[in-house]
Amino acid sequence: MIDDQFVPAAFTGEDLACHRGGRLVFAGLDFEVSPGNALVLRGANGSGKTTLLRLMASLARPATGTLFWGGAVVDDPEAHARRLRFVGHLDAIKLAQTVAENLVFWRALWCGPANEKIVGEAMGALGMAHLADFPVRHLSAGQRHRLALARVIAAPAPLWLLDEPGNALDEKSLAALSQMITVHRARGGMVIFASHGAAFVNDSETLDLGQFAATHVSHWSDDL
Amino acid sequence: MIDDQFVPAAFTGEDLACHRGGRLVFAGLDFEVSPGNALVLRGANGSGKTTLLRLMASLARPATGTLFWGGAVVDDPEAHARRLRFVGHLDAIKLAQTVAENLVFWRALWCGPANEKIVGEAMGALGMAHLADFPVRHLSAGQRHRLALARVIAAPAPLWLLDEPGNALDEKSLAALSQMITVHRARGGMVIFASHGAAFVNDSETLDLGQFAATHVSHWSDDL
Amino acid sequence: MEGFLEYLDMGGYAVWVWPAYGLVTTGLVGILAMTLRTLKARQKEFDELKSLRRNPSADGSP
Amino acid sequence: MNAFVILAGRDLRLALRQSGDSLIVVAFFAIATVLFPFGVGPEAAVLARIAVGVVWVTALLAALLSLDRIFAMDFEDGTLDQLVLSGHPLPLVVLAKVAAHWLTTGVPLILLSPILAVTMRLPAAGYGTLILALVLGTPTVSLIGAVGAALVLGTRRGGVLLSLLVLPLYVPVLIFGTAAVEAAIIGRPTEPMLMVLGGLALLALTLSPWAAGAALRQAVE
Amino acid sequence: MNAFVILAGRDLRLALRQSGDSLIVVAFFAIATVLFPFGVGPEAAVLARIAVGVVWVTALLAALLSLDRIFAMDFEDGTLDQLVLSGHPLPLVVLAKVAAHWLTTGVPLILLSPILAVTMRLPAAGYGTLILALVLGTPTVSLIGAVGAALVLGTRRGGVLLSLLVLPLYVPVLIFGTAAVEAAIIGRPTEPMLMVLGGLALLALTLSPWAAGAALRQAVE
Amino acid sequence: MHKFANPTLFMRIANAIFPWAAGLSIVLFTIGVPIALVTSPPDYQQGDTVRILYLHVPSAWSCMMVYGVIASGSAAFLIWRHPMANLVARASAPMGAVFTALALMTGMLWGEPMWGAFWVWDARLTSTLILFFIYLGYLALADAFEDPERGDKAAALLAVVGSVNLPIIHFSVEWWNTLHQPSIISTSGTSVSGAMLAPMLLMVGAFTSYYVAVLILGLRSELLNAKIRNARTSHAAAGQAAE
Ligand code: HEM
Ligand SMILES: Nc1ncnc2c1ncn2[C@@H]1O[C@H](COP(=O)(O)OP(=O)(O)OP(=O)(O)O)[C@@H](O)[C@H]1O
Ligand SMILES: Nc1ncnc2c1ncn2[C@@H]1O[C@H](COP(=O)(O)OP(=O)(O)OP(=O)(O)O)[C@@H](O)[C@H]1O
Ligand SMILES: [Mg+2]
Ligand SMILES: [Mg+2]
Repeated sequence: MIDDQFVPAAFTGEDLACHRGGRLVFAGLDFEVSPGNALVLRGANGSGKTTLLRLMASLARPATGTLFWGGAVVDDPEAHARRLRFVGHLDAIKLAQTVAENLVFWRALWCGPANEKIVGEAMGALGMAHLADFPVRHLSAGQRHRLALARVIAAPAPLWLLDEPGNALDEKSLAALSQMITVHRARGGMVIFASHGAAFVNDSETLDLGQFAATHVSHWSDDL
Repeated sequence: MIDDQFVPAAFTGEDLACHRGGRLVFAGLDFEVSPGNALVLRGANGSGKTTLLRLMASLARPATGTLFWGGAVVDDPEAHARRLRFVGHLDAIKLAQTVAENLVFWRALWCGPANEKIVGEAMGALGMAHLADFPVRHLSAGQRHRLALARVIAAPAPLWLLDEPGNALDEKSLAALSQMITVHRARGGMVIFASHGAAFVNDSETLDLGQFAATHVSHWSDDL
Repeated sequence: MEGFLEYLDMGGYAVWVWPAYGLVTTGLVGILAMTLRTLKARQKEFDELKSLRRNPSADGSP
Repeated sequence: MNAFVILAGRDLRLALRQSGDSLIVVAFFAIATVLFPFGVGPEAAVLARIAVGVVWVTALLAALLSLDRIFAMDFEDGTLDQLVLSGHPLPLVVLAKVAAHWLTTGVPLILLSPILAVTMRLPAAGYGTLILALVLGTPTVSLIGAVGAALVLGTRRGGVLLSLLVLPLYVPVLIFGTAAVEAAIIGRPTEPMLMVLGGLALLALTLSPWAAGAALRQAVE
Repeated sequence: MNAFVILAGRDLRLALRQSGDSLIVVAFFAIATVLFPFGVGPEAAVLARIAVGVVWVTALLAALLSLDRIFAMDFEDGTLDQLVLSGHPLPLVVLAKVAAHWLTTGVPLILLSPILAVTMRLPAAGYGTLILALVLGTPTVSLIGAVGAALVLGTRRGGVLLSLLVLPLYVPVLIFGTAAVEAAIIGRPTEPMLMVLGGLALLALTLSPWAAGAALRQAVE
Repeated sequence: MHKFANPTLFMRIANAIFPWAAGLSIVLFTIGVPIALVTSPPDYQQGDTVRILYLHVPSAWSCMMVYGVIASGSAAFLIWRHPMANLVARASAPMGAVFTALALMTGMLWGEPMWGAFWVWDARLTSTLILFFIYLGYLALADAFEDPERGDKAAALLAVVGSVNLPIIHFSVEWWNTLHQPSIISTSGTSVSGAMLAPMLLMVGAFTSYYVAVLILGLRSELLNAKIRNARTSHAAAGQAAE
């Protein structure tokens, strides 16, 4: 039912600030992504990339500031959730299921009837087609992460929020990731992702979270 | 008591093969590391890097083949364990403890009496000194991984086995990792680590696990 | 016939005696059948593997 | 509705295949009940006297055991984040998970209870009512437990808190559940108690999905 | 020896601070025992008759609840790998963890048991022996449980299996534990039963660290 | 192939025994069942229910004997790493569980007419019930791992731990039972009269030889399974080496 709701629109945030554990992680942060664009979040460990992504997914609420979708305030978390796919540090994978079962479940839950073909394509796009009937418990670290990424293809949505998507991936998988982002953007999709490593995406904007750090403790100045 | 047992010696393996879940992951694998050297394990996701590291740590037993330490067969897992530090995909960190408590515990368990100074140095080397009294629960992904790495410095041992040590690290932390490996090698220490990314270690040998793959199912040929 | 019926009645204890014999028969025959079935399946799989082995492609194996 | 089936279906399949949450409950229930005679002695009269109580109490404890994990596993592996992002109303998600929990723990408990009642020498007149009372009572147990389980997510003392929160709420179910069976044994009408059990179930059904849903949303924040 | 203190010390601190494993056990024990009067009715005579049994059975179940996690958490977060690599003999590691488990679950149980015995109307003559029997019996419970917990690591059905494996092995402890208290109540000598309990504890102490250590090593492989 | 030299010898002996065991079992059943069911007289006290005894005692005997086999096989596997010992244990377990279930069920079917209750907390009944739980635990554990080798080792450890415990459990339960003696009827006093002895011994022999015969079938099957696994992996390795 949601399958055809692939309606991208500009996604922006104004004056965002966020607390974690009683500490202000960042403040005064603005961002903007238009259909077809990509935004890379950069910043040292602990600078708040994960926090910001969860906030964009409406999993967390900002201390101050507002999110907008196509100019309208994002105020219904359920409606907002339907527009996005989030891949976090945690894989949300059940070890006892096979690769295909995991994908079919999320596809069905997010986009109504499970479509065999698209699930197969998603596995193919990340080089997992031959692992379809493998129990996830038997997968290596990188294979598990690829499964989490395949989910995003199996259940299309205009906005992708990916937390360090390149982690644990080998070269070919990185290329596949880059490719799937390109295809998504060509359709008008948007991607926001956190990354430390080399840029595997062309033509993206960068948001450095170091700039918005609310507390100015440098992790390094005093130690190295 | 073990603190001063920092006695490096050549670490080699001959004709190693390993099963996982009834499948042969690799076979006929030889390797050699001499004091002061580094060996990088490379290979696609699922090629057996993690498996090989666990085998080198004597956490797993090879299907065939033998490990040697200074020419002698490694047959006492407990004695072998005292020569090495292993950092795996899993952090072995208790979320309820603070950073310093975590380090002090492992230092005490592995090397006898906990030494405040060396623990402080270990945190400093990875830029975590200011986080000493932070509960681990409040750390970001990269900070947790750094804590796991700091453990290796807090409790010295001649052989380091690191599974994708660069994962989730920001640039400065990568530099710190590279620096800690250099220092370790200068003392005669040995490092074996798995990595997909850019080489952050100079002058290392590489072992490509793709060569020893026992099953020739290419993950890619039929899918991409 | 009378005698047979009386025999079947087991002195009034038919409800207990016959189910006991029935259960034991089921148990013993069941486990024999299961063993034979897996044995046959595995034999078949093994024979298939063996014929695969005779293929020239695997000739290089020791 | 569709999401309900998908979610409950997955939890059912997982329970059957993986964690054995349902089996643990049944095994626990069976073995716990079998342990009592060792504790109180084998005299039939004593056992019969306490049979209903033991079966009900162990059933509650067994359910509590598995409730602990109803959301916790999803919380720890990130699945809960994704469920919150599924775009479906959270009370529906809760209801689906509770349904799966009841099917995998409540139902096996109900099926096993007559056998255990035999070993505990429950008088024959009590069996029908025991089953009926369990059918009406166990959904309430799962529903109330889900609220507790959602509330304690991410707290450091999840398990304790859960038992502290939830067990007192189970007292009414326990009282009317045992009273119904005892009434049946001495031949008095059981309808009043069964009606109360049904009422409790309805109340729990209307309130607890909302409460649990709210608790889940704040757990992921 | 040093490693023993370090390991047990950490587990103790973690238990007190974090998971509330010890508190859940105590809470479970308390609530379960309190539920029984609701289940079997408040007659003092019946309660007194079953008091010992109920206290012992719930104590066993409560211990089982926390045993589930004694190695599982370490297994899941990679700590077990590091413990195996600590260079210390695994039986020592097991012993340290069991000691911590007993201190955080067995001891609170023992301390709580007289209070619960009051609510269950245990005759006064039984208190001293109840505590003594628990002191001798609960270490055996932790030791045997550790073997089971190590065996089920990495299985798909950890919890169920654990109860299935371990509860039958608890029967002797239960029998002699309750028998001792009952002997005390009717004024007969309790020493023989207590001696048996002590003997069981010694046997468990000598055998189970080795069995659990072997199980742990093959769990990380 | 040296790995299977030992199993080969083992299986040669087993295969030699098989026809004898199978034949003996068939003969004993064909003689024993008619005697048990038809020609033997009803007991003067228990009437025709005594015929259940001719099933009950052999089942009870077999379930204990089979546990003994499992425990020794597992110990041999753990100590000498003898693979066949493990296979013997693994193949015996399902049969042992079935024998235990049969002993319990026939015992219950006997108990109802004799004592008026399906279940009493008699010492022997209770120990048998616990033995049944231990069998279930063994089977469940052996099956619970993705990696078959881990299942073998864990189950073997459990069987050994169980064999240390079973005598203790049995002793405790017996003692517990005498403690509560006045209230229940004990089976241990039941005397076996001469007329009952013959069919009972015949049936015990029949059950035992049946077990041996089916065990050998099970061993063949387990061995094939091990060979298939081995062939799979070494085949893959050979394929790799050839390239
Ligand atoms: C669930 C119920 C029962 C179980 C689990 C059970 C279990 C056993 C066991 C383990 C044995 C030992 C076999 C041996 O020593 O080789 C046995 C033997 C025997 N049982 Fe049962 N039993 C049950 C019910 C009964 C009942 C109801 C009776 C009769 C009143 C009975 C009469 C006997 C007799 C006569 C023997 C063999 C003679 C002897 O060794 O004393 N059993 N049973
Ligand atoms: N527990 C397990 N049971 C069965 N098979 C496993 C298990 N763990 C890993 N495998 C299999 O063993 C192979 C090697 O896995 P391993 O984790 O060593 O790969 P890796 O090289 O470390 O990959 P990555 O780069 O993704 O971390 C994989 O193909 C995987 O499917
Ligand atoms: N659950 C939490 N409770 C309290 N503070 C937290 C929590 N999670 C994270 N923090 C704090 O919030 C800050 C931002 O964390 P976040 O995880 O967003 O960083 P990140 O930029 O994603 O880092 P990394 O690159 O290591 O993943 C960190 O300094 C961390 O200490
Ligand atoms: Mg992060
Ligand atoms: Mg790996």
